[in-house]
Amino acid sequence: MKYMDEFRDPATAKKLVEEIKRLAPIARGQRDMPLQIMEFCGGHTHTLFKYGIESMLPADIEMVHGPGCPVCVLPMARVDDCVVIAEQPGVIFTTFGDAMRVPGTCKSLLQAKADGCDVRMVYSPMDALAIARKNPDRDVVFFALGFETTMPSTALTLLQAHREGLKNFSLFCNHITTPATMRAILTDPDLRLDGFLAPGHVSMVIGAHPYDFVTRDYRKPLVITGFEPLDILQALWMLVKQFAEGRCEVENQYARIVPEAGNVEGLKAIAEVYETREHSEFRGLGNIGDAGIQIRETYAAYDAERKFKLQAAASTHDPEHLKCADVLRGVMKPWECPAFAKTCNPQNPLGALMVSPEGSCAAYYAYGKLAKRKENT
Amino acid sequence: MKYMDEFRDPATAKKLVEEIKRLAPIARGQRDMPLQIMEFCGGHTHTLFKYGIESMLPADIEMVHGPGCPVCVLPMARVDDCVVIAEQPGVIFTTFGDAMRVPGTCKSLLQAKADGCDVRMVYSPMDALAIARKNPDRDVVFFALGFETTMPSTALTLLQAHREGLKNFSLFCNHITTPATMRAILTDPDLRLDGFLAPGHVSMVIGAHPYDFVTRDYRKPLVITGFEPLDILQALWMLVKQFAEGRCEVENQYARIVPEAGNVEGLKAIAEVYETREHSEFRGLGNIGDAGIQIRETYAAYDAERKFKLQAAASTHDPEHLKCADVLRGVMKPWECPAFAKTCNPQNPLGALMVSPEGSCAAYYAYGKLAKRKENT
Amino acid sequence: MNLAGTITLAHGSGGRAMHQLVDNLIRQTFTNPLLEEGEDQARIPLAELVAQGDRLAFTTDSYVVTPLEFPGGNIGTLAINGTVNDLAVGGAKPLYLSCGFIIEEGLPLETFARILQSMRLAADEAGVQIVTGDTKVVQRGGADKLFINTAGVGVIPAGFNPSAGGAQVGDVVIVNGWLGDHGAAILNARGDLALEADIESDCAPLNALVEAMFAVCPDIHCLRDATRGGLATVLNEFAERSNVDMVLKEEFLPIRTPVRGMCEILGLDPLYLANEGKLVAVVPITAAQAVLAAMQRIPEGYHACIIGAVMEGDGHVILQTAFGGERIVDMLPGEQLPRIC
Amino acid sequence: MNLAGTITLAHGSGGRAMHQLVDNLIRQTFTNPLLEEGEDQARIPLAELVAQGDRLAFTTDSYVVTPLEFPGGNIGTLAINGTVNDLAVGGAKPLYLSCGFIIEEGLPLETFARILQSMRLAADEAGVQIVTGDTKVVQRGGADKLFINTAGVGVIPAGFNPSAGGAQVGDVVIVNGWLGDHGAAILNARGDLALEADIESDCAPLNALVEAMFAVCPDIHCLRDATRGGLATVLNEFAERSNVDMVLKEEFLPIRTPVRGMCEILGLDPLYLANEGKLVAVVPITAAQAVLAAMQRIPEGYHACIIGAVMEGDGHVILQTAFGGERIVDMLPGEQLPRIC
Amino acid sequence: MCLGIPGQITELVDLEFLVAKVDIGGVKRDVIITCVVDDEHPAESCVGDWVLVHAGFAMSRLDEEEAARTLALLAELGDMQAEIDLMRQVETST
Amino acid sequence: MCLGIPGQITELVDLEFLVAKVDIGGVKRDVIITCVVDDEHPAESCVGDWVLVHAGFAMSRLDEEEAARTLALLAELGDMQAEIDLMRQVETST
Ligand code: SF4
Ligand code: SF4
Ligand SMILES: [Mg+2]
Ligand SMILES: [Mg+2]
Ligand SMILES: [Mg+2]
Ligand SMILES: [Mg+2]
Ligand SMILES: [Mg+2]
Ligand SMILES: [Mg+2]
Ligand SMILES: [Mg+2]
Ligand SMILES: [Mg+2]
Ligand SMILES: [Mg+2]
Ligand SMILES: [Mg+2]
Repeated sequence: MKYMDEFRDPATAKKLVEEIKRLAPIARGQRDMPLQIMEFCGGHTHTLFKYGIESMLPADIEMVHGPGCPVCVLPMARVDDCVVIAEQPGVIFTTFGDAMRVPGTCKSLLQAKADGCDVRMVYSPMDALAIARKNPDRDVVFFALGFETTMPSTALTLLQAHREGLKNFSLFCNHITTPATMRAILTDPDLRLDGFLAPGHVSMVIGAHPYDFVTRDYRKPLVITGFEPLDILQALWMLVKQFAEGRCEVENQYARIVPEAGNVEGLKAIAEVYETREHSEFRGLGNIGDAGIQIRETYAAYDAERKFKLQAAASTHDPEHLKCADVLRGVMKPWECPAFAKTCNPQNPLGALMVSPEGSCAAYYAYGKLAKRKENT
Repeated sequence: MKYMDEFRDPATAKKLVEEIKRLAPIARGQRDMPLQIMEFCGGHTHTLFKYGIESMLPADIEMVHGPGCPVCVLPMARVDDCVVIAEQPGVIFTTFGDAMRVPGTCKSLLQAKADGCDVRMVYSPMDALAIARKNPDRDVVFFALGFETTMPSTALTLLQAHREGLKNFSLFCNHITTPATMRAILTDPDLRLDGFLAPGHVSMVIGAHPYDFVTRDYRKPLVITGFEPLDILQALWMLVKQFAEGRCEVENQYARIVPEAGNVEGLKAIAEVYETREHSEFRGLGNIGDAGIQIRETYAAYDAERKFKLQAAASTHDPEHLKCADVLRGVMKPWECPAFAKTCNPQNPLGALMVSPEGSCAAYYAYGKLAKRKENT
Repeated sequence: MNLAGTITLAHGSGGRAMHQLVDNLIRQTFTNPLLEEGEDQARIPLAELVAQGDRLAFTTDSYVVTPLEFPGGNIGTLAINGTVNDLAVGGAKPLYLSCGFIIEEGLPLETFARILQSMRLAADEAGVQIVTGDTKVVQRGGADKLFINTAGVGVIPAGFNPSAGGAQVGDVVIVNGWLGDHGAAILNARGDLALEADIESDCAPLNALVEAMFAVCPDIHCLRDATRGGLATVLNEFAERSNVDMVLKEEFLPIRTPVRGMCEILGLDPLYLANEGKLVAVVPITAAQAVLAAMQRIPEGYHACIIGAVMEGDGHVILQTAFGGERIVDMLPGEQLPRIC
Repeated sequence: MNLAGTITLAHGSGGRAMHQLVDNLIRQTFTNPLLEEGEDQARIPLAELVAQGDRLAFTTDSYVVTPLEFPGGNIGTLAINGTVNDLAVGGAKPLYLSCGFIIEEGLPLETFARILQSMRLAADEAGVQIVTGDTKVVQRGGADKLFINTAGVGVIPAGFNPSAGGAQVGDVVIVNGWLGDHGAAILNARGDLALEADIESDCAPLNALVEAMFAVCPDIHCLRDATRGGLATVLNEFAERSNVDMVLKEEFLPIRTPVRGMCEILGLDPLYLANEGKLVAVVPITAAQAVLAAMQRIPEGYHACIIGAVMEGDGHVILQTAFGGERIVDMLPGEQLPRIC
Repeated sequence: MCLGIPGQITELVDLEFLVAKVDIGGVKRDVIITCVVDDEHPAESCVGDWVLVHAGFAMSRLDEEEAARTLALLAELGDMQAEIDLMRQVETST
Repeated sequence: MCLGIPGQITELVDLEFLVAKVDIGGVKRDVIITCVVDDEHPAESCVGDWVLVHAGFAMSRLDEEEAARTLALLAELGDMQAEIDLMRQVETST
């Protein structure tokens, strides 16, 4: 497949890895620990594991898996809210497949569905809108979830519903913004990070400039990166080069997709429909000012939170023994969580990080088997 | 079972038959045809066939099966109306099982159910009311059908709904009254009848006096009769005795159930809720003034006809080759209908008379097999 | 296995959840060496079969009853006994069953486990083993809680050959007891007619009974279990296939009072009510007493009795009423509906 | 039989309507002498079975696919081929099938007839006969249009004994062609993801292929059809049961472009997609080329290829990526869900 | 038409809504007794009474004396018949 | 996060609502192209264009030149690498 297979070429990968290996010691310099590079985005984590990239990297580089997975940072209370909405008579609750398995305090959406709620998976918010058109006597709610990549699609869908005057469609808005989340990570006193791979698809919407504060205020180099394995290797190479050459810049590895200024129409739609929340609690990130997103008053009629009069989600903390928050912030490795691979496993996930294929716990769970096998053989 | 088994005793039956046989020639007198006795009620027809009573009777007596079967006299257009109501979104259409198989112009309620309508069988109109209570967001309609026996139960149910202020319950009223129907039969110039067995359960509601016109105006003796086989034999005996003794009276064989004055509470409920229709078309009976029943204006809110704005049923006549009307009026025998046992049979009934176990066509269809077998052996 | 919670689509996905359900609950409940093999098919030595007869009997039924559990049994006991009985009435010794579950997501695991347990008990009672199976889970609203299919294999001893077409004039018709209990119990258990009656399903395995019957009369002419459609339907099949008349005496028909009561209330005929532990046999009159005596020694045959005889005719079932009349008992066009008129 | 109209509850009542449906449509479509007997069970001479092998294979599956008809097949072809394949992968020659229908009232008779017809064709193609069956009809909303259960019996020739636990280090892993076609075709045909792709189900009988394989290598170690859960699930079973690792080479895995495309769009892994005409064999390396050559002579094996090897280990499936890395291909906890994040 | 079955009231279920339990051959069902209750027969007195049940309503009281009278009459008829038979026999034999 | 796939627009489906058909490895889907249409790229001109598809929306144009440039750079790196390897070999062999 064009524009995918070319970026999965093993020969080129080999060369890139050689280059990284050559530059990494120079880049690392006098640090006593390896260079800590955070791939912010769960999509990158997925690529790392899917292609076994970490095993190719020199010991001078250590990848830190970031919180860029919208279901991973979703507090349990939000899943509970979804279930509450889905349980209303007449509601069709629509969602991306990702959110179906995420555990709430007592059940996931998948379980709510098994218990009789009409929960439907869709590929696009527009498909949820089509369901609303086809079921005028039902209340169709779409679980709007995701970083800036997804925000234009939900905003445009809401605007379309508004144009058509649909009264039975609303969004349960749980979007979250990337730069604010990054800032929260950077201000965390526990964290030690040397640089970032920035999410390519968020960036195609917001452009490159929103990351300027990372290099300017926190002196961490950052490369906007695509999702094919060569994209990641090239971005890592660009990053080690920055270290080696003493630069600290926002660079764009993913220029074929990410325009400097982002996407004008997408940003317009976001600005029209959404505004930041004053308080918003995310798992592992606590209350991040400016990161949470809500629907503007103008479009209150399409806001499931208002329509179903949800209580402002009480700040529910995870039980003490579940360390999802620490893993998300990158201050703990999955296997350091006492639940890891014991009470928490992919068949029976206690935290979202064990659910999603992008969740680091799920990834390490599978990876751990491989590592163990390698030890044995 | 008490009050049933005693009235099924074969030894007593034998004696009664002897008595009837003894009296029948005297009763018949100079008539060139056998005595034609109409059992008005389908329930009696059922008993006749179930116990093989006709085969016990002397040739002097011929039973004529009357129209006293509410589904048999139901015009196809009324079944179509049922289907129209059942097809409304949100409707739960409730009915006695009897009406489920009756063919409409294009489908029966059973087929409407198979096609996705929510049609439910109930044992009592009160059970339909319970469904309405349990489903406040659905519109529950009960198909009120039957002669005076059933009218108090539907009227009392409506009054109960009214007391509870239920907004989602209504009756589709297709009741019909017995005396008016009998009068229509008696005025038919084609018909030759000598006497009547009158329906015991209608009579327990209306009492004995509404039949006075039959003896007074038409000089036809009449015996109110129960539904066990001995009841029927005794009533026939009473009837032949009237002929033999030259009497013409309304007699009550079923005194254990039928009070002279009928049922006061039942008649009160009927009078409160129902009134006669000006025009009402019944199959085989044409437009009988006073026989059709509708819900009074006071209870319009519980009238499905008004609620679903049904057109006054167009006077739909059966196709020419279906002789249900003639069979119902007693001027044609089932086997004289050209459809009988050919295109019209119990698996694929074209007329209601082939549907119900009380329908004379269905009964003769089964009986015919027996008769044929007797000829052969 | 932890039985809290419900069946979800994951249990039918083919993945880990399904393997756990199958291995830790289903296989563990039904456990036997053939099933333990865990292959896509059970493998049964043919030598073992040949030792027991000369023909393999093979049958299947799906079970879709509502409610799943009712007085006298549940969908699981039906699924075992029904297929055991369809083998037995062919003269076969029932041996091995397959079992296919179709589960609606949301079924409590605990309910499922309870039904599995009673299947195991029913299988043990009938002396059969469940040796292969399948589990599917469908969306909410895609099925009515639980459907079970069982197929069964057994071996028919040489010389046994009951057949719906085998009735001969002069034969007698025997049933093994009360008619209509299952149908009435289900109507009652469903609750939508708001009746209360002390009626239990007659669900039972008939293979021991059939074995006893063949032991005294290898020449049973017709043999069927009277399930859907009741006694009337089976006898119509016999009559039509044998081209004879089956003449029943009403006063010989064993029907319990509450079953009669329910029929009178609802305008139903008990001859068409379903049974799940009743068989109808047509046997030569010379063997009738021996067969009856053999039956009456087995619990499932305690109430066995003669209900009629085979007469010359062209394929009808005739009921001689206690009242002295006669009527045809035809096959019904469709389901019996409760009526009020 | 007149095919206007729909299935109603009467067709499952046990009465005349059901007998007509069974006799005039189902039995007529499947017609064969054993079925014509019309008894409650088929009766198969054991002598005929013993002549073909030493073990009876017995299996069952229920089929619940939505939509009922899809490019490349329908629920009926699945029901025949699926059970034929479950017999074949045990080394058996598939012979006789049972067939249980559970029908939601309202199914067009014409749809049902069309599905029956394709079952007949599939049975003929696979050389099996449907010899016993059952039909149930449930209320609207009580099932999703039509479910079919088939059980099957066949005979395993002496010496054939493939088993999930039989893989040995050094063996090679073979599949007979493109992976994931069925799963992708169904996702596509369902239409709720509004995708359009030219993908057909691979639904096919594998018994001829399996016969050809055993002919050149009676010692096939493991053999399974890769249905629900896909290739990954079967290999995990092999690995766990044999306590070895299955190591796959990503670039050897045959996956069609549109299947890949659909997987990329929806975030799915084709290794977990269902197949309905694919088998996975583990064979001694010495026999690999002969098996492959034999397979490639049969249409269902034209695209057969080696995809990996068995290595020492403790029960894992490992994928060597084309990119040069390695990853574990675990059994999934539940169903794969399309994802967007 | 109008299937109606005799049953015996065994229990009062709801005095306000006039619901009573009726036993019909061992099968029980709640029925509305409005039509069989009057000043002469208050609801409280109904247990043990026989009624004719139709569509979930007790539609009439079963008059047990009338029932006995009918049965007696039929029995008498039997005796009468027996007499006639006897007479005939006597006639024939003479 | 944010699964996005390159696809090529093959057809305009609805100019008013800006719906176009996209081909992704032979799989087609209607997507909303609002975000990739502007004065420079009117909807009418989009057929043949490559876009990045996410959740049923074309979210960005794929800049084919940039893609070529990146691939060229990587290839060059390969050559460079080959050069380095060669140099090392030469060094070792000498
Ligand atoms: S192992 Fe489970 S509980 Fe622990 S951090 Fe990971 S997801 Fe959270
Ligand atoms: S045979 Fe059919 S069409 Fe003719 S009168 Fe009877 S019910 Fe009507
Ligand atoms: Mg069967
Ligand atoms: Mg059976
Ligand atoms: Mg299976
Ligand atoms: Mg259900
Ligand atoms: Mg049977
Ligand atoms: Mg199987
Ligand atoms: Mg299978
Ligand atoms: Mg069956
Ligand atoms: Mg459905
Ligand atoms: Mg298989």
